Amino acid sequence: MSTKVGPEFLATVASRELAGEHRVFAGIGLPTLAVDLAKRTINPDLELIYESGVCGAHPETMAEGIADFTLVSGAESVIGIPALFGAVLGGGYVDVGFLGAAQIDRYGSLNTTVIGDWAKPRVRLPGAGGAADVMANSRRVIVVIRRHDPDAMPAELDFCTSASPVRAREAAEREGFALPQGAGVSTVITPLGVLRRPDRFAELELASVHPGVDPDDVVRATGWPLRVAADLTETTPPTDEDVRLLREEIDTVRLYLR
Amino acid sequence: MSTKVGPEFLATVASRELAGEHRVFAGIGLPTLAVDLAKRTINPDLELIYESGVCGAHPETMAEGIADFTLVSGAESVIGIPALFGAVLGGGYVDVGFLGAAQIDRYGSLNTTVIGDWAKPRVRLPGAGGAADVMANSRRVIVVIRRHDPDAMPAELDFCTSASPVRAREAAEREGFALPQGAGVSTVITPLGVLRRPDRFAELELASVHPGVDPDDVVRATGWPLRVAADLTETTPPTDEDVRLLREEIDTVRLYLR
Amino acid sequence: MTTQTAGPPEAAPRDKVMELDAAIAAHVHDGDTICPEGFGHLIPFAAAHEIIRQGRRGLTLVRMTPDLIADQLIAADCVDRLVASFFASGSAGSLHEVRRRIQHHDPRPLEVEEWTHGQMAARYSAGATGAPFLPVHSGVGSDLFEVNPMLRSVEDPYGGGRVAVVPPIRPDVTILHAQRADRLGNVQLWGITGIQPEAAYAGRRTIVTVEEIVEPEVVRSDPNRTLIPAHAVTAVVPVPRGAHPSYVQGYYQRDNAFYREWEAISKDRSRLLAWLDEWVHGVVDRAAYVQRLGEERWASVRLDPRPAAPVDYGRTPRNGGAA
Amino acid sequence: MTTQTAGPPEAAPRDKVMELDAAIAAHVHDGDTICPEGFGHLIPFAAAHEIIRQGRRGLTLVRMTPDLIADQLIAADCVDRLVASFFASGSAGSLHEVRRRIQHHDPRPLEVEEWTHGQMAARYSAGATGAPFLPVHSGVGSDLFEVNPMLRSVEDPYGGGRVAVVPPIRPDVTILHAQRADRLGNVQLWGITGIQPEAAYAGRRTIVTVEEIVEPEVVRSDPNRTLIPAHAVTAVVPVPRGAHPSYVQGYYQRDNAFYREWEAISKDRSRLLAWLDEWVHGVVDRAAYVQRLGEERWASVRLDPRPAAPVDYGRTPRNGGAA
Repeated sequence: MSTKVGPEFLATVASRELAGEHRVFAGIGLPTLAVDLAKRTINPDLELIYESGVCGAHPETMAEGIADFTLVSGAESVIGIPALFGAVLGGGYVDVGFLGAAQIDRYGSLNTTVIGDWAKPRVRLPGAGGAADVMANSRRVIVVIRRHDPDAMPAELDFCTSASPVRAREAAEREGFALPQGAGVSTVITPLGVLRRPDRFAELELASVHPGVDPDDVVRATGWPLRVAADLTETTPPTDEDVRLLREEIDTVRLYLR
Repeated sequence: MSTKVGPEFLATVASRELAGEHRVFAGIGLPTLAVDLAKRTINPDLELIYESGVCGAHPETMAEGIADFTLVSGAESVIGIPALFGAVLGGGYVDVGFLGAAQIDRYGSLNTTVIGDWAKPRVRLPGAGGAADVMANSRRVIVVIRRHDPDAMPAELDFCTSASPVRAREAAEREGFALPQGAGVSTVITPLGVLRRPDRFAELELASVHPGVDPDDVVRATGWPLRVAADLTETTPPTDEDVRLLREEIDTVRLYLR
Repeated sequence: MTTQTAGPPEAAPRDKVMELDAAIAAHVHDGDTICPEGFGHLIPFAAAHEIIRQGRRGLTLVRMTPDLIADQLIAADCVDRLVASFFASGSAGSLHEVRRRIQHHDPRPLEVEEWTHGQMAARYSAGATGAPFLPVHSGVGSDLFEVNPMLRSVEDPYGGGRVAVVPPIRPDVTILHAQRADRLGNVQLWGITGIQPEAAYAGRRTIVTVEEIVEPEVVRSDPNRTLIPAHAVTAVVPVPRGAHPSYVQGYYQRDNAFYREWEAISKDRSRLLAWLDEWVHGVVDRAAYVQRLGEERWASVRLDPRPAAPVDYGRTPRNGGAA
Repeated sequence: MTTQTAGPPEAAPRDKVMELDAAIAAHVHDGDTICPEGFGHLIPFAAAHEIIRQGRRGLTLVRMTPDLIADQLIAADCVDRLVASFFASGSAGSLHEVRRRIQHHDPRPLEVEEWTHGQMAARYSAGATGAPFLPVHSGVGSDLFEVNPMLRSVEDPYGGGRVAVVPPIRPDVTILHAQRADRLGNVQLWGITGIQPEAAYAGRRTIVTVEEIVEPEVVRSDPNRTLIPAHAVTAVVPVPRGAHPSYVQGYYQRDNAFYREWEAISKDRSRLLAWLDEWVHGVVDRAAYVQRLGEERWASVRLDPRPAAPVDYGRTPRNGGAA
């Protein structure tokens, strides 16, 4: 299914999820735009944390990578990688993690490792990076995904890189593992709509559709029998000011707005 | 048995143990004098490491504590406590550790915890501090002790704070523990003589007696049947220059030279 | 099936500046486990004295090196339990109140939990990072296992044999002193930084007293110096000279004369209580303590400057740089 | 009964300054495990290029984020095995040499060992501290256990359930780049410091290239900035601009234009080999590379100053201070 909405739409919807949050673990791409927009609109006090060890970033220019110079210069703190993954993530200090994925399943497990077989994959993806650590430790995770089709949202992942609480609970029950503190994916923002989970161990369900999208088309575009929330709504589109900020102040070179 | 030699003697003998060594884990008291004297005489490149996290100290004045201002200002590096105990000690970077003790046994196990019963001791000593960590990780340990009598050098310790390789090996054989990398006490400098261990799992034996001391008196002052080395020698006393440096340049206020 | 709960920090407002009495009243409660840390440097004496003035009871006091701050808190009857890895003062020798309580149960017993420095460091690291335990090198073959049931062991799953392990410390309140912070609670410290970052993260609440509150621009000009980011801090309190008689690198030296006097003060319990009456209960706050100490005493611990060599973080030129 | 062997570092002389070709020749051998680390910052490209020029073979390359440096070392056939937690470049997108080797075994397979960032960070910490393993939070419920037999678990002896653990990394050689060091090898770095201190301690040998060798007085004026003490360093090598196309905080920006060009270069293997011929084999050393890049390119990554606020460490006054 073709993309119904542009990156400005996705970034704005993502930014609104950050209302009232304290600390966000931000990635590069649409999350870069979303956290910047949130700071300029609904949440100026939001603390931006990057896996490179930057806490409280105040970039003067848009970052092209999570370890960019512009994130460091003028930041409130830069700590080592062990402290970032140990104390900040492991210590439970991250409210919201932003993750992308090549595949996501109904409980919010993510695949960022391979399409096909791990030993000789059809597509070698970037791998876990910090995603599995973010999933295990954040109070909630937001996934922004640029495709919504049964390949990206399949019934079964080709590989589970970052386990949902449901999968973690299965391992806990089967092998006695402690359940990670992370509460898993709360929200998935796709080109067609927004999926949410009512609670930590529930399935994702369609919470809103973007303007002009038929809910039945969303169900058909999903690789598992997607539930539709009883109180399904229409996603509120970006305002003119959101779009202006994104295009004229945040991503002036259209690096992520493509 | 009364002290035969003064602190200048003990500090000088201790300093000579540092010839050719790279890194010493220094304590406060006689070790402070010994490392300073070694740097001024036989080993100017010696790196002084303190458990407070100071590596490569160059104190302008004599330290009164292991966390003194004067150890920090002008040091080559100051690192956190976890890095000091983890990376520097645990990583195997300490060549020589200097420890004191209220009691030492024939294999070089040390008691710095209690005299009497732990729960309600006759004397509550300072405890492990970093001593047990130094013992477990240093390539050798030197003990300087201001008393030599059967209470300080008993057949059985009241409490084993820092285990010798022999005791660690017993725990390894009994319970399967990994043997710590530390090679244990190599040298004990007492007011009567110098005890050494021929190898890691051997007993301490009397290697030299201080001038005027009868080896039989040393054996009688020891709580276990002390072996006397076949090549027993007499300890070389401090030179006039050693004494001058200690009194006129190092410990000018006679804090440790008492 | 159990859940790992490092536990998020308790929420705190964005501007975290408080007065000391209000911070202690709000965040330190009877029965709490408190970690007023600082390894011979930056020991938070002002905060401890405020705890004594407010009459807290039944505390568990966790400190690697108890130092005089423990003798004082224990003598003031704030503490039921001491968790530590050293039971003397490096500079002051014996801590006689601690010894009286342990050796003679005078005036009553003190519960003690005993570790090594390396073990305590690992315990704070575990507490900071939500690790259920961490391996340590020390303890094998010692009697420490016999007196401490919380020192345990696990089998190395890589075949290396059995390994000693320690559990996390998760204090109710961590209390620190530092050189400077901004109003958001980004704390910068230098000199001996000890276990402070780990203790800050481990605390469910963390109070930091500082010599100075500085503008955010100062902190943000050198982000690597912010060893304790604001998210790990609950309250930041301006308390100049708040570490006396310990010291603050670059601000004032340790009052070694006082440390030497302490042995005689603490050896005599009535003299120790009189000292608390005069210097803790008898002053309304730290400013009054500073004033009572007098200019001559402060002059004896003053420092000459020794500035750090400059470093530059760089800024993108206005007219571009990399495309 | 086994012995824990963090293993002491190999002995090094007190003055550790070497030339880059000599340092690589002396300390990097065929078949070694090498960790040329740097998390998007301070990536030691000059050292990697020297390894390529010297024709090392059969290396195990360990890096959290392989970055272009991995694509280059692998394309030059130096590497048999890649241990990593990310298989792309944050700024350059895909690493096509890495992908060709993994997806198509073209020109031959590449052995891969895969972790998460948090797991790699714990592995370096374990390697640095002689820990036989460390617990981690991630992995539970994932397929990572299935493809990585070295990701294991132990039972928490405090009753918290089973916990994932990782083994140490103990590279033969750690290779880093930093802003400045003294001749003894005390290394100061700022900006993103990543995993560098742990990698330095974990290395059996550690080579650090730096923008500048400075006088000991500079280092010793700010000892907290020395994140890598001399005892953890085997050789220190002055290599100005040694991190290009990555960046050095306060010295030059990342060459983002080059990172963007890389995708097209690496997508075509013959073009990639031609690039290595021109920019690695075709230059005698880093100075020649810097010169060939040209002033205009360097101007595109220049920075304006943004100095850190001063700090003071203090010095005992000549006429006394504390008695």
